[in-house]
Amino acid sequence: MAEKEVLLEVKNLKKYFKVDKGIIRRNIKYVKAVDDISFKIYKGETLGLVGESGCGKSTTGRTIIRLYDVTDGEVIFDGAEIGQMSEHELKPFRKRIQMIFQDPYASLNTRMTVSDIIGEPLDIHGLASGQDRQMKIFELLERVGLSKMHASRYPHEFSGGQRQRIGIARALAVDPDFIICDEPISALDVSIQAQVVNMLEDLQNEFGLTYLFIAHDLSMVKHISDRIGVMYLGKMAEIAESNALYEKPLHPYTQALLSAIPIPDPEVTRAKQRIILEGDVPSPINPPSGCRFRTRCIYAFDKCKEIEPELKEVEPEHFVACHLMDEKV
Amino acid sequence: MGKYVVRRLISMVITLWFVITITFFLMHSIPGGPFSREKALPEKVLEALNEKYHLNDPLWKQYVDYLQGVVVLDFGPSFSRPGIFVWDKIQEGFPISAKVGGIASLLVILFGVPAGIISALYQNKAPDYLVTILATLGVAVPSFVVATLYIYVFAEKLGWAPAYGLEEIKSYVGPCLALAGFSLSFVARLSRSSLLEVMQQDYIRTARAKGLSEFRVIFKHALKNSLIPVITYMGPTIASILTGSFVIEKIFAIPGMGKLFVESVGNRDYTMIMGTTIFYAAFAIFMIFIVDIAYGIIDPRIKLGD
Amino acid sequence: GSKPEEPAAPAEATPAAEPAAEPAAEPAAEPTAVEQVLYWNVGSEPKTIDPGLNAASDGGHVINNMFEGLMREINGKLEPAMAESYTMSDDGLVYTFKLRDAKWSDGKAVTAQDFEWSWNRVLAEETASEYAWIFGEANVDSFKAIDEKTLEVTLKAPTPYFLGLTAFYTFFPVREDAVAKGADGAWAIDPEASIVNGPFMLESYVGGDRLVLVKNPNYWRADQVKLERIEGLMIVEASTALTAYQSGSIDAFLSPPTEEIPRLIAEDPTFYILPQDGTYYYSLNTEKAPMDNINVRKALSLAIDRKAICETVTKGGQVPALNMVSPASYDADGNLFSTKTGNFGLSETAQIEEAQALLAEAGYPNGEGFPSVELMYNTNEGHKKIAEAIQEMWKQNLNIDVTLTNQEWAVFQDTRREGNYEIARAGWLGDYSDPMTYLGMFLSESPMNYPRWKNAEYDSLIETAKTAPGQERFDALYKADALMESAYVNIPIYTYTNTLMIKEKVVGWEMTTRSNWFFGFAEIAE
Amino acid sequence: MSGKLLDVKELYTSFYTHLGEVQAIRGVSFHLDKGEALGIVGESGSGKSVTSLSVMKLLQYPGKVKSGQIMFKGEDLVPKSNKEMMSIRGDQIAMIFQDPMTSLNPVYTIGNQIMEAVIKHQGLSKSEARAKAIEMLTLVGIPSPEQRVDNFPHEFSGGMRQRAMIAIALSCQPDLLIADEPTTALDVTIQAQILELLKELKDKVNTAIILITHDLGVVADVCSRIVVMYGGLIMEEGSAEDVFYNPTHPYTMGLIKSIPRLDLNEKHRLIPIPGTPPDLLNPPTGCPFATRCPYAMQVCVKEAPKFYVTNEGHRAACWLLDPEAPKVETTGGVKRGDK
Amino acid sequence: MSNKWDKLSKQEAQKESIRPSLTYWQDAWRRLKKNVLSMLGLGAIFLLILFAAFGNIFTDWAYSDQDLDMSNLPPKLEVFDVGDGITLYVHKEYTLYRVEDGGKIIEKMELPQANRDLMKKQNHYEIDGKAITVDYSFAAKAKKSNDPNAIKFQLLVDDQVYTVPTDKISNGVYKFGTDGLGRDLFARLVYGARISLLIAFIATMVQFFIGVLYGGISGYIGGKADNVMMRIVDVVSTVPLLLYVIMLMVVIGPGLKTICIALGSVYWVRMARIVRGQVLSIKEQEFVLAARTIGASTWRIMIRHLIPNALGPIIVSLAMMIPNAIFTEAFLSFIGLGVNAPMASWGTLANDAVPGLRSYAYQLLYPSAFISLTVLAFNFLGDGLRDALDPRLRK
Ligand SMILES: Nc1ncnc2c1ncn2[C@@H]1O[C@H](COP(=O)(O)OP(=O)(O)OP(=O)(O)O)[C@@H](O)[C@H]1O
Ligand SMILES: Nc1ncnc2c1ncn2[C@@H]1O[C@H](COP(=O)(O)OP(=O)(O)OP(=O)(O)O)[C@@H](O)[C@H]1O
Ligand SMILES: [Mg+2]
Ligand SMILES: [Mg+2]
Repeated sequence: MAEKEVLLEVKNLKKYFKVDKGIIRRNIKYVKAVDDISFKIYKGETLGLVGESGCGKSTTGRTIIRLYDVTDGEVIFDGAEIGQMSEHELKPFRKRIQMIFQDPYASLNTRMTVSDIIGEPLDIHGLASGQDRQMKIFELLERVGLSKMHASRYPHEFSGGQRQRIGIARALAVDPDFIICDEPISALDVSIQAQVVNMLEDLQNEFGLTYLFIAHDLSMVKHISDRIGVMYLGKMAEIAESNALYEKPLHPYTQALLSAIPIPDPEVTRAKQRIILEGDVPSPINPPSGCRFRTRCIYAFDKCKEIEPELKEVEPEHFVACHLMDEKV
Repeated sequence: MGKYVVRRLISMVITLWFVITITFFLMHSIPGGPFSREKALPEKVLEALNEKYHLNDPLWKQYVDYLQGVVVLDFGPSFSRPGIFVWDKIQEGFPISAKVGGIASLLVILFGVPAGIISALYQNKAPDYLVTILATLGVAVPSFVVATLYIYVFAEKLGWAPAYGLEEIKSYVGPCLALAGFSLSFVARLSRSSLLEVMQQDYIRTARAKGLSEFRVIFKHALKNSLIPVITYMGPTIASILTGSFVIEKIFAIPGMGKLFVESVGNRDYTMIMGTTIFYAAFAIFMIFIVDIAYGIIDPRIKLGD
Repeated sequence: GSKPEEPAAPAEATPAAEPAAEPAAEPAAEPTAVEQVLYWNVGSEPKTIDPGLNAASDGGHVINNMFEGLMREINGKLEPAMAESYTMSDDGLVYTFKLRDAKWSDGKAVTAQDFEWSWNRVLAEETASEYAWIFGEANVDSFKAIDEKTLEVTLKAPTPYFLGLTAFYTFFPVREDAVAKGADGAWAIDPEASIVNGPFMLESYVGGDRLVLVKNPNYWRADQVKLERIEGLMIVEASTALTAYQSGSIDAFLSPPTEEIPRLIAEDPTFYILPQDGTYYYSLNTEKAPMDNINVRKALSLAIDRKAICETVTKGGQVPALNMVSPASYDADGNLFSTKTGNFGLSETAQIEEAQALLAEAGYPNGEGFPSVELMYNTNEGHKKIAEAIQEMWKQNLNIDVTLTNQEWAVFQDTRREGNYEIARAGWLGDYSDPMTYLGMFLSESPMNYPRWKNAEYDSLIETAKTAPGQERFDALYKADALMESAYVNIPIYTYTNTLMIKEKVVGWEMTTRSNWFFGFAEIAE
Repeated sequence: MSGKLLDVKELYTSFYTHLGEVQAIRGVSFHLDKGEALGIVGESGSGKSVTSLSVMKLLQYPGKVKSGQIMFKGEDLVPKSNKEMMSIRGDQIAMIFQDPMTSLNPVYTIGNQIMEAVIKHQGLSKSEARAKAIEMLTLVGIPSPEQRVDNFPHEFSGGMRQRAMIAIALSCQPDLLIADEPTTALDVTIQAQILELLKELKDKVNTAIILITHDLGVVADVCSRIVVMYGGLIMEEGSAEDVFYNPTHPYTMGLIKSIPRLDLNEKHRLIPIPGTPPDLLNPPTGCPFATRCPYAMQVCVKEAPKFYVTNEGHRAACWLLDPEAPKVETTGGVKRGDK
Repeated sequence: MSNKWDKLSKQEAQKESIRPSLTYWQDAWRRLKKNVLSMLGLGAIFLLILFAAFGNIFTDWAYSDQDLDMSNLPPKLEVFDVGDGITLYVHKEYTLYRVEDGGKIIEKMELPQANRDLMKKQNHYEIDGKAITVDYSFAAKAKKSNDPNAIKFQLLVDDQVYTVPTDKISNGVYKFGTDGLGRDLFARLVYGARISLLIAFIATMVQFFIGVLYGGISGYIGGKADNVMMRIVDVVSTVPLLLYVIMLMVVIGPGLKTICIALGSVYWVRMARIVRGQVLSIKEQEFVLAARTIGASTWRIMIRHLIPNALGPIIVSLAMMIPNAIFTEAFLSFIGLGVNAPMASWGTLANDAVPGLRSYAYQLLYPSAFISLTVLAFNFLGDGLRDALDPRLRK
């Protein structure tokens, strides 16, 4: 463990969006999409990030890659604080950090052919040209399960899953060190999911790539991740090694999450007992005081309302932000 | 947004100040003065006139004085028409120009946008070609030709419309058409092209999936998305249409404010040049501001702040 | 007294087209008396209609119908107007005007003091009247109101055209109290403030749109004034005015579009061409080579086909001009000045051989080696066409290349005055019917001496003419003219005309020799 | 065919691109009863979305239904005009589109976009419609819906947008709901909630559902019948149990094998189907899966297999099922009660 | 003969066809080529350029050659064949021309002052011993009756009266007729084409290279820079052009160069605004974010992502501003900034023809037709281009 090298460190990252209603009447509120989270990603590992939809996973990813300006906190990549860098200073890092977007279609320029899209990063970083470039594009296409003949087509001519793969190919084109995968496989069928995940793993084994893997499909997350972070409403609720997390989820939200995994077995899944979360889903504009999950937590007690729990290492490499942990101790 | 508005207002004032300054010095640096005459005025008369209009003061003083005047809406007396004040003249002319221009602007919007829609819906079919050809004529035949032809045909040959002035309702037809022609054509083509773009979008499919009528799909879902270029164009255009057109006012003998500027340049009527320029510039700058605000309203993704 | 001028009244003017004798096919107009309203196009909005401030013809038209001077030109003849009679001293230096019992439109009497005050106002520096210099031109030395009804004017030298000038707007009386109501002529366009002494008074004035005049009941000849109302429109565009005329919404206007003139001459009996006292010419800058060579100047002048220009280019009945003084001035013996002074070798058509010979003499045989010369005109379609035609004539007749440039009026005036040109277009309308109005321009120090031609003899001859009486004066003028014309520093091209259209039903209208409309005795017939 | 709500017969749909005809659907037939949930799974690009767009008649240029019938409530939708479709769309058939980001109009609020359909089809007033919109947002689990209803799409996260799409589709309680990957962007708790909602709709309002998804767990949960598609064709069709426990088509088997296993803790490789799917521009004459099929035979590339019924309501198009074909040992399917 | 139930080998399974991969631009060109109307437009533009470059071969005159006798002759002559091989044309100004050899020779007949009878409104001529009189006394009546078909003159040849033209023949000398100074309109149109097309080209370039980039950068960078940049645009667009132009004229002097400077300095403004508006809405789209993550420079994002997606309005503006530029040039020439007379452009030709509209409509028609043709060609080409550049096009 000790020799593990930290590639990315996020310290007290915050990203607030201004929501502003009315032209004259000023009524500024903030969506606290990411509200003070910290974590580390080691070189060559995969950190899975799961959580409720809208809890700020994509925002975390996008803030790390500096598509959004950091409201507060630090993003340290390979020793460099990239959170405050200008676009110009950032350029060398653009080759090293890549992102696969959640929305496959919107993130593709409809006026470019697939080979233009995938070729673009090659051109920008001067990685290949002429015949080389062409070969590299074909190679990338095949790597993500598309074929050469798709190269001259346009995004709108593809199915959702095929578009997703174009996005993956683009991210891989620059041979990055670190890829933020924002639900890279959710639009793919399982067999292609398997292909892509195998590919990601192969790349990792071969070149030591590091991934931040955002997904909802917990079985896939578990499969690919070394460690998993669970987010809830802009906060990190729990972070642990993946097996540990699945075997012994400590945070009540993680427990609910795991219980809801659908199983591809009609009888089992229909019979399964799920923890149904009660209560209103709180809004990131007005997050509840204290523990953010308390409004839906069956174990919630007074303290949860008043004090915000801190992320604590409860077991080795297993961090939880829950007052129950203190109680148990 | 509020902050943005305030910031914009300040920058508008600065812009206007730039316009005033540049115009002021440009105007003074070109040859010819307000009192150059075919038969040169006697020294003494010229002296008296210069004294009267403070043209003897150093330029910077004239400039400072002028700026002070502008702040309190005092644009001074006209140099070329003794006894007439610039601000009065603008106040007289603007409502007339604005009436014609207002109707013309309405024509542009009410006919230009629908023509664009028709054109887009029947893309590469007869109605589209018809609109394209009409729009081509609309821009290729300049307003003075339209106006002259209109007068010749409708006033002289058919006796249907009055040749000049704005006495009757009918008198508005010619000037408004001539004034609207170019912009109408432009808007028709502009809305066509952006509508075509929008009609491809997935959310149009969503709207159709809701079972909305084609009319609603177009007018509600497509139109608003396609409006950005149109309003971009319309903003400053409305300002220039409403402040009148020299050519059209001259041809139709309309006592609007369009004539003021061109005449005043010819006469080197300094105060009138400044007055009309400031008025137009302020108006145009304001319209552009409105356009920027409208962006945010039309497309909430556009954030002008930060 | 001065020589009465040759009448140029419309009654005797040659209508370009005689009304075709045709049976009146139209239904007779309504039996009731026709409305005595005249719709008249003033043209562009006058800068001012304050007689003392006005300096332009558009204002002149309006002023001539609203105000009246000591004399008025009627049917081309000067008639006493505000003056009932006048006497001139034998030396021709003192004029004594006896005023008649005329009233202002508010009923007050017109007095000699009104004249005195008005003239003093024009001369006062703070008034900054642009035409104040005309008092000097008229040699006015002093004037004073002897009593309510007597005005005495003393001249520096006998001035034959002085009396004519009393019918000119700068010499019109205005009322002190009216002027006080609106500085800088504002009073004149304010119906409340305006007080007039002419046949019509102001009912309303909308800048750029129209002014409405109504009959002035207090005018001393009100009984002769038939028109009740004049709607004066301000249509600038000639073709719009023509349409308005053809469609019957206006009754009279000046200057229909040039392109339409041949057609109008043939088709429209209500189209008139009237002579105008003015010359269109080109100035040659004698300070610039090769225009400093008299042979070049003469060659250029000779090579122009003036007739072709008048017939094909300007089309408005203009008359080829062979010298600078327009054929509107007469000498003391009643001879037309321009005829008597001669043509100085010029003719209506081009004299090509002679011109080529002169050019060769100047060192440019067949145009060879002739430097590139620039012909400059002020921005205007008409000037452009003439320049293009002349450019081509020079090219064809002399084989020389001239480039054309145009400048905006305000710029052009400076350029021309400063002599930054080689050949420049110019034009001059006489302010009064006397050669002096033309010849005065070419004094060495005159700002209007665009050719920058300096001749001491000429200057002294003009000085002589300014003081000498009668024929002696004209002798000097003839000599001076000959000096100037035979130096060929200007190329006279044509004499201006007025083209106008006025409905047949309007009778009794007049156009003065200064080209101002007068509707005082007009009426709507039918 | 009284009970059938939707009966798609021999549907052919193509895209006429400059490169040629992309034969996206090549003779697809399936049916759906009232209140039934049909799952469509299959290869990405196999024509699932195109099938559903064909049913909605919302194919975009250059796509066209070449032949076939789409019987909805006994009427063929194919020849229907756009106008006639208007009263069916949104009201009787609703669709949740796959791409929530671009499928919402960026310039209108979420609320506005939900309200529109209910105003049109249910004749609600503006304020009623707004209440309904808020209700729908609550139903799909959007926090503080009263405020969120006035948000614009770009202010929603991916999953929230998808839920907004679901809200739009469900707002009119259609007879048939086509849900094209409705839960891909949702976390499992919300997904569970949505699936509950769909089931409820099916059971209580008798809405028939076509659920297109890659998540076999989801299909297993909601659908009673499953259609497996590949290369523009239906490969296998049967009850959920049949397909999961006794898949008869090699593609279905491969699919099930690719699912990652939650029960294994040590790192293991997933087992994808090797190879790439066929080019639909010139689709193979034989079985489209032949090139990737571990059991492919000569006949597979030459002739397209017909359907073989193995079981009541369970059919598959594979030569292996031909009585003449050599029997091979196939492995696949979920072991009953695995976990 | 292998058994159909035999297992398929790996090689047999793998067979693929590789299609040549077209780039976006190649692909766009391919689509454009299929669009008949835009190809017609392109062809027309090409022809117009040829016309400008080589049109003067078809005329014997230069743009400046005058023949005052031949002024205002229309391209179609309504002639009277009065026998004895004499064909006559009566000008709108009621002067007489003899036309021979099917319109190939036109000669103005002498009309001494003495032969003009202004009172009777008759002009008397003698040709080959024939007494010919043009009697235009009907003109006034025709005018009054307001009947467009009323005869305006009669031709009296010896004792015969001709009222209606016997033939309508093409003007064989001046194909497009002549202007008021008797200059060949065709020649003037050819030379005019050079200027006007050049102006159209410059305006287009200025709009494209300055307007599009300026607007694009302003919109993309946004914030303060946008505010400053757009305020500059406001200033440029509201400081009166007329003053600026007069200034230029004094400082640089007239000429084509000055016109180019004048156009260049203001012509991009509208385009900048339109592009900025488009960019503001495009830049928030996800594919732009995606481009940023791969490290695309601002420049690249502009060129490859933003501008292609804003092309619709850009193309429309480019095409629609062409006539505007042509007439702006005419205006600038009129006030003395542009080409010196007698050189003409289409715009000045049209301008000059407007006052004579009633009598000599053809003088306006030709330049207007050329301008319209140019705009139409650019519009159709533009439409095709727009479609071609949008891969999602529908029909
Ligand atoms: N506009 C189009 N032009 C050409 N081909 C198209 C077009 N739209 C879809 N296709 C093709 O049709 C086929 C079927 O696409 P479809 O969207 O139905 O796939 P899908 O089964 O929904 O896949 P996914 O699960 O990835 O969404 C794909 O191969 C795709 O490439
Ligand atoms: N541009 C924006 N303006 C305002 N609010 C935003 C913006 N982008 C995201 N949000 C808000 O921030 C929160 C987090 O969004 P984010 O996209 O990070 O969620 P997510 O975890 O990725 O969810 P999902 O799994 O559904 O994609 C949401 O409440 C969302 O509404
Ligand atoms: Mg997300
Ligand atoms: Mg799909």
